[in-house]
Amino acid sequence: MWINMGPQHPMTHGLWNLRVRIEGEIIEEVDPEMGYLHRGIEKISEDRHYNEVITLMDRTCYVAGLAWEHLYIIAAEQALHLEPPERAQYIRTLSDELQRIASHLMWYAAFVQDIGLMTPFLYAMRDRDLVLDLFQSYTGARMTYEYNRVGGVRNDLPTGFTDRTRKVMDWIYARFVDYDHLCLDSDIFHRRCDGIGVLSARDCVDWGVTGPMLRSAGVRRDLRKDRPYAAYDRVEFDVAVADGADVTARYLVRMEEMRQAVRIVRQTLDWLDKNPGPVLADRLPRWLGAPYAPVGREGYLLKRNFPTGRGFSSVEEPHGEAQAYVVNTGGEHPYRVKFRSPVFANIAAAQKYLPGYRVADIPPIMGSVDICVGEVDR
Amino acid sequence: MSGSAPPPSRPAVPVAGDELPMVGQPAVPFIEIEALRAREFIPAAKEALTDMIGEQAQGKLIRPVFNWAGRNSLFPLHWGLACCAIEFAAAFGARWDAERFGVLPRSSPRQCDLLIVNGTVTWKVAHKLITLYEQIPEPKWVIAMGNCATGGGPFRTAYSVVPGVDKLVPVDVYIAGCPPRPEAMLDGILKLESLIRERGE
Amino acid sequence: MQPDVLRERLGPILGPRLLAVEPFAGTAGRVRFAREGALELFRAVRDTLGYRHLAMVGAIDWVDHREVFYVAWSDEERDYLFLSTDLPASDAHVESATPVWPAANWHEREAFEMVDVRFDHHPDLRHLLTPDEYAFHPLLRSFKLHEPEELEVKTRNV
Amino acid sequence: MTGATLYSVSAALSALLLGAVASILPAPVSGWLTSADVVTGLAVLIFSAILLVASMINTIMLIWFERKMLGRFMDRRGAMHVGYAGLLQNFADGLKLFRKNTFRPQEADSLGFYAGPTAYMVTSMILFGVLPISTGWSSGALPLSLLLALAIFSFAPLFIFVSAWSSNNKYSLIGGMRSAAQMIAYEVPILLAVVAVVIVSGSFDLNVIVNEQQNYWFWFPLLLALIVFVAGMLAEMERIPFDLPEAEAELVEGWNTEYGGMLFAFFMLADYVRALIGSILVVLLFLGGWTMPSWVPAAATSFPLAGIFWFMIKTYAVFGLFVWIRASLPRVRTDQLLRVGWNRMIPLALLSIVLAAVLVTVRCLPFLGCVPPVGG
Repeated sequence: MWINMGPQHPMTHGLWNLRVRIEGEIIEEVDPEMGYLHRGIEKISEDRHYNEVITLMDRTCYVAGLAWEHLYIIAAEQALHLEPPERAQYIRTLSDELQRIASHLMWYAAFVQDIGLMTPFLYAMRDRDLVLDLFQSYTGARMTYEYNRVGGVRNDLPTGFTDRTRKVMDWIYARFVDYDHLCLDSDIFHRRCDGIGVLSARDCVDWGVTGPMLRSAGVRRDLRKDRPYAAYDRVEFDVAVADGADVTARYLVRMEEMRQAVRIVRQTLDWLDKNPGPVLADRLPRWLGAPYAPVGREGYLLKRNFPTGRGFSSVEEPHGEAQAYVVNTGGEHPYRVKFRSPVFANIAAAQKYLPGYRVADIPPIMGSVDICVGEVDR
Repeated sequence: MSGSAPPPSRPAVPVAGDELPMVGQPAVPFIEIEALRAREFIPAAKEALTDMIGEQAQGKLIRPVFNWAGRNSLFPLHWGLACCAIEFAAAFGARWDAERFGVLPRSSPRQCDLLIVNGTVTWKVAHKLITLYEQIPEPKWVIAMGNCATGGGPFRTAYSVVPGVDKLVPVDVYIAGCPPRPEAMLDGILKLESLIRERGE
Repeated sequence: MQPDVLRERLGPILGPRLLAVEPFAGTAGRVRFAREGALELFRAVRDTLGYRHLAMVGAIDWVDHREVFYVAWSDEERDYLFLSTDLPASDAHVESATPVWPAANWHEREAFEMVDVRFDHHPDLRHLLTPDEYAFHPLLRSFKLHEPEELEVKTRNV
Repeated sequence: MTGATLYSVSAALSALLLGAVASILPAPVSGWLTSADVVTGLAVLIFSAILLVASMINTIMLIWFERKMLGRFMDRRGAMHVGYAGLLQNFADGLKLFRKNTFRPQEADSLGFYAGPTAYMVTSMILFGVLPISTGWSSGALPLSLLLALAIFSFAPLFIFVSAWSSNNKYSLIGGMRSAAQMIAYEVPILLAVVAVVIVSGSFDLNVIVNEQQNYWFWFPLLLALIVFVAGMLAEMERIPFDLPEAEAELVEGWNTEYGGMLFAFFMLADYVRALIGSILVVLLFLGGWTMPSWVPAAATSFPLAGIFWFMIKTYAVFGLFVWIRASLPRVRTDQLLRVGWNRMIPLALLSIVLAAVLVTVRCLPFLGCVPPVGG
């Protein structure tokens, strides 16, 4: 019997359709159907200025907007041959890690609902709101920030931000214990999550699966360590790894990643306290525009001085490794922008890790994948 | 009856009250005719009953009570489309707690009153959205949450995006924002409540 | 791995089908190859050079020709490798990388619907993101975006 | 606790009403109206109406209680703005569902689609007539009221399955099948746990069972049976952690996916009626029913409605426990649920029967005193 789970289904956490063939309650075959949220971001980007694409990046992955801005910005800066100041690098690192906490809390909220826990959803949303308040205080928005700019970030951190952030981090770090109590101390949680959705390390590599799913299979791979960008080579942290490659292992990896993110945030805050400075490169080409200013008349006059180049970037966003490829053939608009989302590969591998389990296992397994359909469909 | 004569070869469809053929097999089984009669009786009886109760009583007593009930218990469909769905979820979180106003998301469209379109609607999902809207029993309302649902938002030029969900279903309340904050969503729901009160039904 | 090392190791396998190896910012290099040698190159890159992880497959429409690029990651080198091939716009097809990297499946489906590049021997080449009825390929340069009002008029005529 | 009972109150009310009506009517009619049969008949009607309204209001208050309590567990407030502290919220929900358009999917089976929820609702409501609430506040002293109650209680899977099957939806069907399997699996441990109570109290009559608990409540000596009974009741009521038939994550809304409007309200209400009945059964069998704790002063015990007061407090406390469980536990899987039911619950229930038999043989417990002779 084929059943359609989606596009309106409590399990999906987004807009996609999981077609499942079941025999009794056992899954025989799956066929994910994507594209319900395909907005043509790569096409729209071809008509946008380099800084205007950032707006689209927030909406590409709406739970990890700053990470996706960062992804695009690295590639765009490379394509335009620009170098951001060091303070901007640190602010981006800080933003990435705060975003990782917010995104993982959102994942936690959705995941516990999938296994029937209602209370932690509310707890996670409440703590996530604290992190979003921090975002709001320096970017002005809760979810769609438009904060990064080609050549730096839009504005510096407000006064008192670092102290406030430290307080929030202390609070959240203490809350992780409660989250673990609610899940790991429950026998039912282990009965539901242990040993399901197993995807071995070899299959992960074959199917391009990255991020917490890969690390839960025991592979110590993290772009922040292996191919450092921004200020990740100047902060200390450990790569969260777990064994088992099942839902519980992914849970453990994400919880540990949040703890490490708190650690990184504290280090960057210390650095930012000591090192004031510019956050935007001072010699930006005029046509790129200063932070709020649109491209002016001079910009068109300087057209023949446009640089050309290609930029490729790869960052460890909360869901896994994302890549961006920006082709600049000279002009105000990128010629072609291509993004690769980690969730894209993680869902494509569903035909490896779903069959053989029960229908009741689908929500925890797909919940442990941490799906953000916006970045899959783009 | 526009005056033109019915075509002569039209087969006679017997309805309740028509002369029934007495010999041979009746064209329609007897029980169905009885059912037809009963079906005709029910609206007539309803009409008589409505007259009996009178417009006054209905307008002053029954309708306000049901209106109060309807506007105070709006069950939205539990459906996340895009970015706004995250803020939709946040509105049910501890800080905003939309359940204070009796707003309780249900997963089945049959049990909902309210379709909150929280995100970009693409042409691929358009007919599914219409199906869901049609599955919600009357009376029902639609809130277009966010710029994408209102008019396409930043993606309005894209080839795959519906420029505004009001092209597909009738919308009662539009909420601006990209995405709207949870307060804005709650405000939209309260706006809808006052709208229901104003409309009277 | 430096570009000249890459050329040294891939040259014997591909021969003339290896067109060039150029340095590419932030990666090990960019290998340009002729499409006849696609599968051999993929196998060599995966098994000989150790780039086991396929990160992305994409295509670019250069109006006169189309470019298909592959990005692979090696755990040993800790670096990415770009592979790219140019296809004529009139006859854009290349061998599918699915037998070598299963991860290529969805990426190639996406490239097929977006840039109209056919992948031979692909197990399931259908549209991934857009509905099957869409006859156009959005990421071709010839496809222009409309203001929604124009689009509306267009759909009404249909 | 002597004096007014629910039946005597309604009989007096009936006689008063009929007398008033008869005084303005001519002789033959008034004579018939005041005859014993008619008075009794009207008294029964009034009795049922009072019972129905009281139980309905209690059920709706139970929903409010759950929503508020869940809200507190989750750091929020629950319903707030409809009535004082949201007290009228569920009335608004009910009226709204009453007004909604009722419809049937085209491919659904008409008879089953409408009969299922109705029968489910009716069989749940009948139980209120069987269970005693306090001395004199029951519909009748049935010698086998416990068995009757459990028999009616176990009708539910049939109707759930009928409505799930006839709504012609795959999710409903899976939910209905899960529901039937789960309820049947947990009937057995529930009945076995009840046997332990019956052995100790020596009767199937709920009144007698409660009276047996005058000295001490059964929860302490029969703790094992209580645990089995509560777990079984959770499965019967389909509440977390055993709410698989309506598991939201995978089965949309489970077996009531296709139901809307009033039929959905029937399901919702009947679910909470069953939750209330479950709590009442726990109170009656293990927590001493309307008997009061020994520290309550004697003056307070003779207050007319004291028994009902204590009964309701205990019932809501037991339901609060269910809500607490719901707020803090994840959901188990079908096979695990059934395995727990058949492999763990039944042996435990059998063990509790053995313990009860030992208790009856020994007759005396430390701290608690002696059990009265069987059948007393």
